[in-house]
Amino acid sequence: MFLQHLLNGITIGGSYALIALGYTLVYGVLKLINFAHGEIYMIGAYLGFILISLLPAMPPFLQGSLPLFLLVVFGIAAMICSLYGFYLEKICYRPLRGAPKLTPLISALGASIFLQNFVMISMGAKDRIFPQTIGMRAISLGGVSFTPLQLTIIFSSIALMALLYWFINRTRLGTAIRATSTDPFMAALVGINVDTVISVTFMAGSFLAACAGVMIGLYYGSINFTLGYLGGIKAFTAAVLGGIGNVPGAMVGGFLLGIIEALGAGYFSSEYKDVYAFFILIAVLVFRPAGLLGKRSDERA
Amino acid sequence: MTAPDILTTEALSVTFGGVRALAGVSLAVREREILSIIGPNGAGKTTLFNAVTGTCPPTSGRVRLHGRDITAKTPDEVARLGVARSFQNLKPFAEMTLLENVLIGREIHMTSGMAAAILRLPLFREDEARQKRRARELLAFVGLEQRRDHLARNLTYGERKMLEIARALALEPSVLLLDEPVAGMNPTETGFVMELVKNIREQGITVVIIEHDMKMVMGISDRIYVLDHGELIAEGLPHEVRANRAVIEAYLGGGHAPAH
Amino acid sequence: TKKEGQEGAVIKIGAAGQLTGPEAVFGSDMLNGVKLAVEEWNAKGGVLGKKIELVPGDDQAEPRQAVAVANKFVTEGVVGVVGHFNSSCSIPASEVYHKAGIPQISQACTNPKLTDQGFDNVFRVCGLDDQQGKAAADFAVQKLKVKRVAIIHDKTTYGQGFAEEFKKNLGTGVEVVAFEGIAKGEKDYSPVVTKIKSANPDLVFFGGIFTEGGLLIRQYKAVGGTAPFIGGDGIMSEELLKIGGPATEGTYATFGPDTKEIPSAKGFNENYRKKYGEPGVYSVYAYDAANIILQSIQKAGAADGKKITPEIRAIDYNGALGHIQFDAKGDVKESPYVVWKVENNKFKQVK
Amino acid sequence: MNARNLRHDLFFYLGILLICVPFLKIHTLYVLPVFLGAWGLRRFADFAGENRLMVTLRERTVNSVLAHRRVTVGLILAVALLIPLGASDYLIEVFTSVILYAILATALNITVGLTGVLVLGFIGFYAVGAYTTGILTAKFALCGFWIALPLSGLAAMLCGILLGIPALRLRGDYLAVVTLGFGEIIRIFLTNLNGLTGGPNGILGIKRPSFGLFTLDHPRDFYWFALAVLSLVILIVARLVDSRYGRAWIAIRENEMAAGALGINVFRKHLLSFSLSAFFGGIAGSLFAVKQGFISPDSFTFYESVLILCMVVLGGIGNVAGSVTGALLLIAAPEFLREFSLYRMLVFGAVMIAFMVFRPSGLLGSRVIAQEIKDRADDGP
Amino acid sequence: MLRLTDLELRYGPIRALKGVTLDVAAGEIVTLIGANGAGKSSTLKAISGIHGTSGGSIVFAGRRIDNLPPHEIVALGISHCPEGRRIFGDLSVRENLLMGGYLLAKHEMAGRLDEVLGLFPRLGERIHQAGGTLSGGEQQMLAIARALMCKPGLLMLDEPSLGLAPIMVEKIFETIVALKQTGLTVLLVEQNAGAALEISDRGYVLEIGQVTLSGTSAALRDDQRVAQAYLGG
Ligand SMILES: Nc1ncnc2c1ncn2[C@@H]1O[C@H](COP(=O)(O)OP(=O)(O)OP(=O)(O)O)[C@@H](O)[C@H]1O
Ligand SMILES: Nc1ncnc2c1ncn2[C@@H]1O[C@H](COP(=O)(O)OP(=O)(O)OP(=O)(O)O)[C@@H](O)[C@H]1O
Ligand SMILES: [Mg+2]
Ligand SMILES: [Mg+2]
Repeated sequence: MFLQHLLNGITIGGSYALIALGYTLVYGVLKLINFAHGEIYMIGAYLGFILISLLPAMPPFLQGSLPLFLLVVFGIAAMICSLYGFYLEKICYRPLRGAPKLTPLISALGASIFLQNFVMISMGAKDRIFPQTIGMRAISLGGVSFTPLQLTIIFSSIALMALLYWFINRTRLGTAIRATSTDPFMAALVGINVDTVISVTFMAGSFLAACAGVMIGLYYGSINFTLGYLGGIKAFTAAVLGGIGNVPGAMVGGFLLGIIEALGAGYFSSEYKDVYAFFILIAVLVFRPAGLLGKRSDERA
Repeated sequence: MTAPDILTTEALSVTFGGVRALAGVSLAVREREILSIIGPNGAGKTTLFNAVTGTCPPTSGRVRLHGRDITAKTPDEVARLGVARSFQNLKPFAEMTLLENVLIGREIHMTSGMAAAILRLPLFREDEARQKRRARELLAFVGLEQRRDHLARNLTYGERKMLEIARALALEPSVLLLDEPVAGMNPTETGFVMELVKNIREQGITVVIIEHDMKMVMGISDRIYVLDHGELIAEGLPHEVRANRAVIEAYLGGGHAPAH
Repeated sequence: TKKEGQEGAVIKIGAAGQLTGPEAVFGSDMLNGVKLAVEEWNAKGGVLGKKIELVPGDDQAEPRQAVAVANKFVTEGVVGVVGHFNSSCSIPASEVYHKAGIPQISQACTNPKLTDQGFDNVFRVCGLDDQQGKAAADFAVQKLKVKRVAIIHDKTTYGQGFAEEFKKNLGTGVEVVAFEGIAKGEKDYSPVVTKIKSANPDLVFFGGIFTEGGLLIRQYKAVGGTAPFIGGDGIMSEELLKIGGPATEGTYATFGPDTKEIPSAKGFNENYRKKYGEPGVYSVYAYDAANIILQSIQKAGAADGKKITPEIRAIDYNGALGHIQFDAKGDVKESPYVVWKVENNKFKQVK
Repeated sequence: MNARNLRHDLFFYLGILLICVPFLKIHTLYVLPVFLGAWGLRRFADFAGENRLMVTLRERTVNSVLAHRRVTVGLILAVALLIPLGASDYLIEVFTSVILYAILATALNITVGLTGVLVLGFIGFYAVGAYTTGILTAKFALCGFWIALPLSGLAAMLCGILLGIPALRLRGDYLAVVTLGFGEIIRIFLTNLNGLTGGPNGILGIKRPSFGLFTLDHPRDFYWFALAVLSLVILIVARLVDSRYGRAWIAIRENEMAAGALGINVFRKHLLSFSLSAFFGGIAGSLFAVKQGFISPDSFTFYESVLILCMVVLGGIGNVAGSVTGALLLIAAPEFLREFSLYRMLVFGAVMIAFMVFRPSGLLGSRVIAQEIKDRADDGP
Repeated sequence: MLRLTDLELRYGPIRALKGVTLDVAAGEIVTLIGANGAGKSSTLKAISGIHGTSGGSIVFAGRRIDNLPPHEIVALGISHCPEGRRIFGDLSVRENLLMGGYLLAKHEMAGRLDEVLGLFPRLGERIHQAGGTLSGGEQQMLAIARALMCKPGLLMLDEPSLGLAPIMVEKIFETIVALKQTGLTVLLVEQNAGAALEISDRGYVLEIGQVTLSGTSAALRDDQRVAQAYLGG
């Protein structure tokens, strides 16, 4: 049973981690909690739904190969969500650069309410159901049952994280993101277009969130417009658990949160599922005030 | 006869991760003197201030004020005991007026409580009026009385430094620690600060200064300590320090050789 | 706001529920049901020679909003209210209606507390949790002859109340191997289902609605669970089948009898479908509730809540749901709960 | 307003529409007016920011309000007192809600606005207050409202202290998440501690308070009572702000390290502000319980915390009058938007964004703005 | 090479520059001196596009550059090394330098890195250390090196000696002279007016947002008012 819980935890933890990365990336460059990020994730799930529903209308070569089709779905959903991220920043945050710290937070919340209701109005309040064609048959192995989809999700989330890690640490644009997050003023002075970097950051975060959205949609088979709220809070908690602004931290935090929840709910009472996560968070922060991997950025006197 | 020691450190050490920022520094500040601490960048001067004031608790060693151990005290306790400081990176309260900035320094001398504040008892009004009067005096002392109702964020760099000194003085400290008070100032302004520091000492306050400006250091210090790599490498009167080989090599360079 | 002169020209009835937010679907099902009734009456010339105006009220499933909506209805001169959906909204709102003397008929609020308050103006056309809980338990014990039952509920007034009634009525011969609450709105129930599976029950009871129900069933089967599920009116929806997919095959639900078999409901189903698509499970209840109010206005001969209430209490109504009469508390006299089962991806009444 | 701006904006909003396309159905085109409205607001903001007349007008207003503070306050109070005489019960209930939220916003403003601590689970204190009253007066009928009211405040305060002791050692966004967790934990406990809180069913039958024989049953009477509490809370907070306590809080917000070096016990002052705002939050909760007569966990969601925070920020951070204005806006506005039914929250969200873009420092601004205007008058152009 | 005409700049209601006119010719070192808050840093910020101007013009190499975004100005060959070093603390020395050459083409990068490290061998020794852990003097070196990475035609240094030990100050000034020898144009802002005027060709004195004096360094040093106000003599 333990292994089963662990596996469940890792699956859901992977999606927390992918969303948490978006929070962390944006926090890094703007020192801002992008509260509308959960909504992007939700929109990603909807886009996944819309695209997958189009399967019958697809050219035969796509219909024939499910993995290829899914890849296309992920790609398109992620791209459109990147655009959402791009516009979100442009509309809600860019005009507020340099405003008091809480101001963009409120416009973020406004955006979150807006997007949620927008999707509700246009897609309906009902749950949308993914066509259940993909990898749902449970496989049992030594008392642990899992679906091929579950494995795919775990591996692709890890792959996506690796991709991001490479992007952040090995590419020029990635280094520019890191530079901007330490000192945007200076970044501009060495010729980095800070606006571009910020946009790219939002797009990268949204890209990952969209992938998480499609995965979760496939995994649970049903989505609705409130998906972003819970997913957002959980992922945000994960980001803080790992140390907000810290990329590996978000990954660790996401997986950890998923596992804690799965074990807590499994071995104790599922009624208090969310409580475990927050208790662990408080406990971690009491001993490591900047999260698990966060650096204590003491102001130098 | 030399004055008695007011503030002493015994084998004070501070480590950050693996880095020893301060490695067993023992020094003594005498009552009513102007003491300077100099040393290369990263020598541990600011860290010394931080360790003394409890901002950054020392890894080992002791700090004593009037012979009393204050090593484990928090910054606010140290301040209440009479050690005030200014910061290397300016830290005025930007969204408060100058008068309010200084009044924060008067906080520890205020006597009225919460109930008095809510009910606006005479006790509260008198206390408030008394402290405001004192705060204005202090602003006048550093030459900022005219601007008392401006927000601190609108001050120039130099004015901010003055405000910080006034705010620290508001504590009525027995020891004042100044971290690079004239950095970024031109000679005229430096001269003004030097006079100010002398005046402060006249009022019976002991002053400890960290500074890279040799004109100021050599001009007003009674004594100088030199730190390098977290250790004391020299101590003495200005002319002695200026002639010290180790100090020249590590810190002063050719330009400040004793030839002057 | 309308001018005084126009007030008398129409008769206003309110329809309150969650029109926005996560379960807005219940709100719109209800609203459409009421709309249909109002349109039909208006087509026939209204009541007492006046047109009927439907005033929607969005309580967002939030008690504070529900009270605001109720007050707004009172101020606007609404004479009767269909709603609210959630017990946590209906209960505080009913106090406002009570003070103003406006009759309220809930189409879906199954919590006993609503009518236990002793307000004379509060009614419901649906069954109660205790009736439903008993129906489900009887079925499980007598027909399915289960020995080990796992119970899950969604920690809402409805879900938990239903689950507790079910448990109470199981009797001593049945062992409850698990009693778990889950968080609504969540998507991941794998910990609970893993736990339930290892408890090895013959039957899993779920008190809650289809959104979570579908996911639970699906995830339970995905971790290799085999026991069938049983739920109540909350899971009785086409949506359950879509969310749960093939995993829902064999799931039971307690609900009213098949409206398709009641001749009176046939017309409703056709008309509704024409206008708003497939009716939701509560559409017909809302439709009947509205009809009861309108008929009572007709009988009372005045659009005045105080006069309408006694008429509702005394009504002997034959509508889409069949025969309805209210008892002293305001509940329906006979509770016609029957059991349904999913067969070939459709709910079929178990004979 | 030049052509480049215009082109830029067009590109902007067309872009939004384009990415909406996957979701687009005919009726969602209603979104268009919202965008146009937002665009109009932005242009108006630019205009108002540059136009001399508008600028002077604004400065004049600010100055005269500042100069005649007492008169302004008196006027507002008079209007507030008279409202119930002319309004329908519905409106009175709406305004009573506004008052409760104004208390909450004023309380939250102490931590968020003055000490600069972002609290995302403030509703937790409100819930504790409401449930304390509910449990004491209705569930177990241990005492009357007048005893329960202060006890509710104290219970919330106790929670504040218990939470504050570990949490206030954290900073910034870490603290924010911990408070968010607190709000959620409270709600989960309320839902699950059936014996004490009635679980999801909540607590029913909480009586309205009475003065001797006189019960505050009528909405109007209760409104006045709530208004009195609000006035008292504002008076206390305003006086504290204008004393050594308020100064110390702001100093901590501005620079914790410097405040510490000046002898201020940062932790204690933080805890004081935190528990004080928890206390007032609890008081508001108690009022809420008796106003509704029924409480259940559904009333204490994260969304409510967010709503209160929005009030504080929208009104103007750190500004007591701002918090009240924010409450008025955010409770009353959606009430009037009810006509839009489905589009209500959509418009609400869009307005929130537009508002922030239009007026980043909140409706009444912070004191910084007023001060800047003054400075400019001092310096001359 | 660079010409400012009647440049104005404001921070909200505060007018920091009230019509500054100055020019810098190719290959010279020009110093700006002035009291605190006179507007020296603001002038540099206006040139590098960090802060928008509200009047006047900036012409560089024959082209109006006022109110261009900073990255375009860097691309034109103006490099600004701001007050307070501002090293990217989490990035290694190497990454700091690479960021300095952000706008260089890929193939140029390696070569330029070697050239700059040649000027500052000490940085080469610490190439993989995180920038934030360097000592103050080293950080200043790194800041200058980073500013040189983009092969600027004009280097603007804002108080490079601020808060540095005297021995470090000497080194920094030596470096600036060495850079001039390579043909670089330097616009220098310094409180340490004596030392700055010693190495520069010409200078301007700023007071409350306006140029009040200008001339060759020698002339300024001999000027009575300058000597009194800025040289402490
Ligand atoms: N919070 C901290 N974390 C890690 N290292 C630190 C911290 N504070 C100081 N250090 C390190 O300790 C050493 C001493 O620093 P300190 O600030 O005391 O130097 P300083 O003598 O004041 O130098 P300067 O003249 O440049 O101000 C430096 O190597 C510095 O990097
Ligand atoms: N970000 C800002 N916001 C508001 N005012 C500012 C800002 N930066 C500078 N100022 C003001 O503009 C004026 C000029 O500042 P500037 O930094 O250009 O002076 P400076 O000559 O570089 O002085 P210093 O020697 O102190 O560096 C000063 O009055 C300063 O207070
Ligand atoms: Mg230092
Ligand atoms: Mg400067």
